[in-house]
Amino acid sequence: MEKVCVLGAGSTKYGKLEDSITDIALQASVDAIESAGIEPKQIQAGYISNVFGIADKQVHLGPVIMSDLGIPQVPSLSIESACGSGSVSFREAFANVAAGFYDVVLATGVEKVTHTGTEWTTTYFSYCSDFFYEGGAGASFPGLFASMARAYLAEFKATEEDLAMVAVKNHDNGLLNPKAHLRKKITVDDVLKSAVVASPLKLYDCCPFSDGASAVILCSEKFAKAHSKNYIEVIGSGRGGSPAALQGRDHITEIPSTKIAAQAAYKMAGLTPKDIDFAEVHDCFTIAELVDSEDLGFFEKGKAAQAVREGRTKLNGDIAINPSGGLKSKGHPIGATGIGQVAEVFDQLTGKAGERTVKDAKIGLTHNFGATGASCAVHIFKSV
Amino acid sequence: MEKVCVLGAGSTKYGKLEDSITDIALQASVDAIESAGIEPKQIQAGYISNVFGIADKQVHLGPVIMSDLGIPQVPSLSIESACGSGSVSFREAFANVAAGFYDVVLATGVEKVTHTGTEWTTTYFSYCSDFFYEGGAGASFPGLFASMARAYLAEFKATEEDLAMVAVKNHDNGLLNPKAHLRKKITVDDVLKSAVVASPLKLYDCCPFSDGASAVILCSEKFAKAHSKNYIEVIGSGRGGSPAALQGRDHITEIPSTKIAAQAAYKMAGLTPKDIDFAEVHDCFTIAELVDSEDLGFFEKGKAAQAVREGRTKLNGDIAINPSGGLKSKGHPIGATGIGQVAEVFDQLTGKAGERTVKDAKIGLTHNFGATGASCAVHIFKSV
Amino acid sequence: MLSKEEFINNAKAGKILARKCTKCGHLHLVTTYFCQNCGNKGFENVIIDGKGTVVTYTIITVPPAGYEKYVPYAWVVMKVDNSELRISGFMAEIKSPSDLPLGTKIKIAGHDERGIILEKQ
Amino acid sequence: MLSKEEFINNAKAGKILARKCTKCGHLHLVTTYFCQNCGNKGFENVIIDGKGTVVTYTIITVPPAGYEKYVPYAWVVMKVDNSELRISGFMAEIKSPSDLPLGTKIKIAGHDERGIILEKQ
Ligand SMILES: [Zn+2]
Ligand SMILES: [Zn+2]
Repeated sequence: MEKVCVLGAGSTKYGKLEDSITDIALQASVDAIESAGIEPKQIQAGYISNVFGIADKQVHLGPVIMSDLGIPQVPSLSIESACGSGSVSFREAFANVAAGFYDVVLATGVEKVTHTGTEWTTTYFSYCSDFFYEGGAGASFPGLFASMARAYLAEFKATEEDLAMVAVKNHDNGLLNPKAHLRKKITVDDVLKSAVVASPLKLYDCCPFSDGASAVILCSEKFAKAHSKNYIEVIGSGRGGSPAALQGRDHITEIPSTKIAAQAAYKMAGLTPKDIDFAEVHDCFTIAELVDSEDLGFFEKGKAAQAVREGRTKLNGDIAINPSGGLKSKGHPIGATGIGQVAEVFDQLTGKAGERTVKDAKIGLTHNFGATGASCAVHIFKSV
Repeated sequence: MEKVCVLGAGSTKYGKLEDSITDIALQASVDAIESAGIEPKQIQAGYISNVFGIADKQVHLGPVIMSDLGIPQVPSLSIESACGSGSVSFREAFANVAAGFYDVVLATGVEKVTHTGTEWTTTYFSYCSDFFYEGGAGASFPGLFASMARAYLAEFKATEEDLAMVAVKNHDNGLLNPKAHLRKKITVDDVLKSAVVASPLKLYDCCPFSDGASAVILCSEKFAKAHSKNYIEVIGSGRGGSPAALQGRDHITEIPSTKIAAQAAYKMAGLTPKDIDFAEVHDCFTIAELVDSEDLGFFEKGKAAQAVREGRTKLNGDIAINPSGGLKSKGHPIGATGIGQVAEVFDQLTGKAGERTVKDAKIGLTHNFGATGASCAVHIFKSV
Repeated sequence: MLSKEEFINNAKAGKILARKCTKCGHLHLVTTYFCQNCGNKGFENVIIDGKGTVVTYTIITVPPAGYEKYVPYAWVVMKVDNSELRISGFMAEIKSPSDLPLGTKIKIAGHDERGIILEKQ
Repeated sequence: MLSKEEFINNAKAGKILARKCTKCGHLHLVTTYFCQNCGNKGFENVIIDGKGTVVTYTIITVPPAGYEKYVPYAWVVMKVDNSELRISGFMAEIKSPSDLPLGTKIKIAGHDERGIILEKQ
């Protein structure tokens, strides 16, 4: 088993973008290639993560991207795991390099949906749920997470203010991220007064629908060492699953796939949650960040809200959570998100995170799931 | 690197199916699990291939399938490479078992589109082309292959009758396959007199739009040996790419990705085209089978039509091509096709192919590509 | 394999068509093919009363396509009485959280283009 | 990066906006980011005459959505004169193969909702 490294990373701005899905995927890919200081011809495979290519009339994205990078002969594929597509694609790229099938691969995530409007996105995204029981009974994604939120608030005596504080913290971080979608300081009051989308979740509890692309170059440690000093190591990788429908879960306030994926990643890395300096976690809704940070072992069950209140997850806290601004402020182009998280860890651990740098960070974790966490992948990275 | 085996296979009938996309995926998966004689709990990962889950309102298929198999905790993902999704998904499953990440995995391919009608499928399928240049200028998939056909007929002095003979041969084979979509004997005259879809291709030159699912169980050789005598070995695996748009290719009558994938698969297997006893190749249109069988090295460039005329690709010929009936007669549920090819090879090499058995076959090859061959995977299998 | 159609017909009559593992007795919804508890493939059909209590829910104000005319409505997860089974569905006419405290007794009242229809007992 | 818009504007004027590798001179369409021949990232824009000959084509009778009213029409691959570049597009009013022998001289005549429009010279 080869050690695997991340050698470069790039992202478009996240937000409402004018360019086509292929153009933004290419922009991020070119950035990653240049960040890694390699030539396209060194790339041996392309892993594309995307969910709704149909929205911009381009599926089978890989060959178009590879062709436009001047390397049409290089094999590629697309991976979908709903909002967790990026991390699962990264995992496949990782597995192939670890196995020695390839030395250098490109992993590009992309989504372009904002031009379709809120009804289209709400409707098509609901196809990512267990549609027979959930989307097909009127459940939107905000609605599914709102159901988790109501159960969580009741079980752990947390409040809507606690949820709001997650949004405020992530907006504070996003303000320091030039590529973030929602760069705007907000207050707890702003969140509480925003329009209800699916009670108890309000507009500012929800991440935006975003367009955007992120890309990273993965390579064997051998290649990285011979090539650059500017890389990070993948030291842990884990995946897991949950019952697809919320009704199938014994505890609606935790996500089994996160626990399974995290356990595997910690085991591989030989680390515990205490060793993690910062984490990019899947905060598609404020409630998700609370649940995630407990499932990942950063806080005891039911204690995440208190940790947020105490500022422990801020940029300068015990464990910075979502220094990038997270899905909430940085944005959530669903096929790109998991790759964008890795790009953030790369920037953090190679001194490129600017004002939002987590001080003295050596170990970063990414956590990205699909739908209500029916699929999940967790990765752990170390600076060199 | 572990040796990888296929331990079981299952398929629904291909055709117009009433059940939902998840139901047919589950039916094939259950068949494969029972064919392998394993329990679901032994499965460590699920690889799902699918393109247009949106057509039946279910994307993020993996967790629904895993949940309904009673193993919601098992990680899964979906892979898309247009019509080549199945073989690329098989390749990822193979790579992960070969690397030792998993001992036993399920690879299920599925598509459910016929209820949407011809306009929907023609339109959405065109998103698999390089849409800016092809689909966006009115090119349908029959049209793209028709363009290859016109160039081929002109360059190699082949005729529309030659194309028709491919359809006739594959219908003869499909008649012996209880799961085939179009089980109907046809004549060269039937093909020539069928309605023109995109000249020079006529309706009977085209595979049907099909619903269907196929599934296989992959495992390490160690697991296979301890478990059963009824398995086949994966001895070659290769992938490749081509310029996404036809205009980008120097020779429009060959498909670069097939050549690259085949070369890699032959090299890994230590075999040459002469060693292959039968092949399931990607005959989405009659012209494709001619081009494929040259690109795979079975015949010299421009000589495939003659080989078909001489009956060399029939069930009892030098090299049986598409004993299952191929995409043309067996049908083409695009996400399932590549897995269905592997299921056919499994049946052939384990004595389950009934009347369509290729006599004394020991080595089978599968060839499956996406769109006009912008992506391709080739696998080679050996009986034990 | 039981069809979803039979499940839907039962829902229309206020019942849940479930599958009970012949080996360990674990109850599953009709969409299950192997027992999640023991891996067994044998099930017997059991029809249980579609009554239970609210586990959690949301009130949706930004709906997916087709649900505009029902806004605001609730999507509810119900724990089925005398079993570990939970089932979710659509509930009309819920405007505020005070309309539906957690634990409220509810029941399956039908199945239509909105999916499983739940209402208060 | 040049936009597709400029490419489209050139097509409307019968021209092809292409990218010539500053290192090896290889010509690419505007959607290319690295030279396919040598891997170089530097390109200079060149505007070439949209004239050429038919490499191959099809006449479509079962069209994708939006093209019903144009049936039958041709989709054509053109080799651009004095270059190795090929480009494909839509051609109206082609009813039978006898209307368009391979090698026919054609040209870019515009760009609209049908994509690049080709016609006979
Ligand atoms: Zn049981
Ligand atoms: Zn060059």
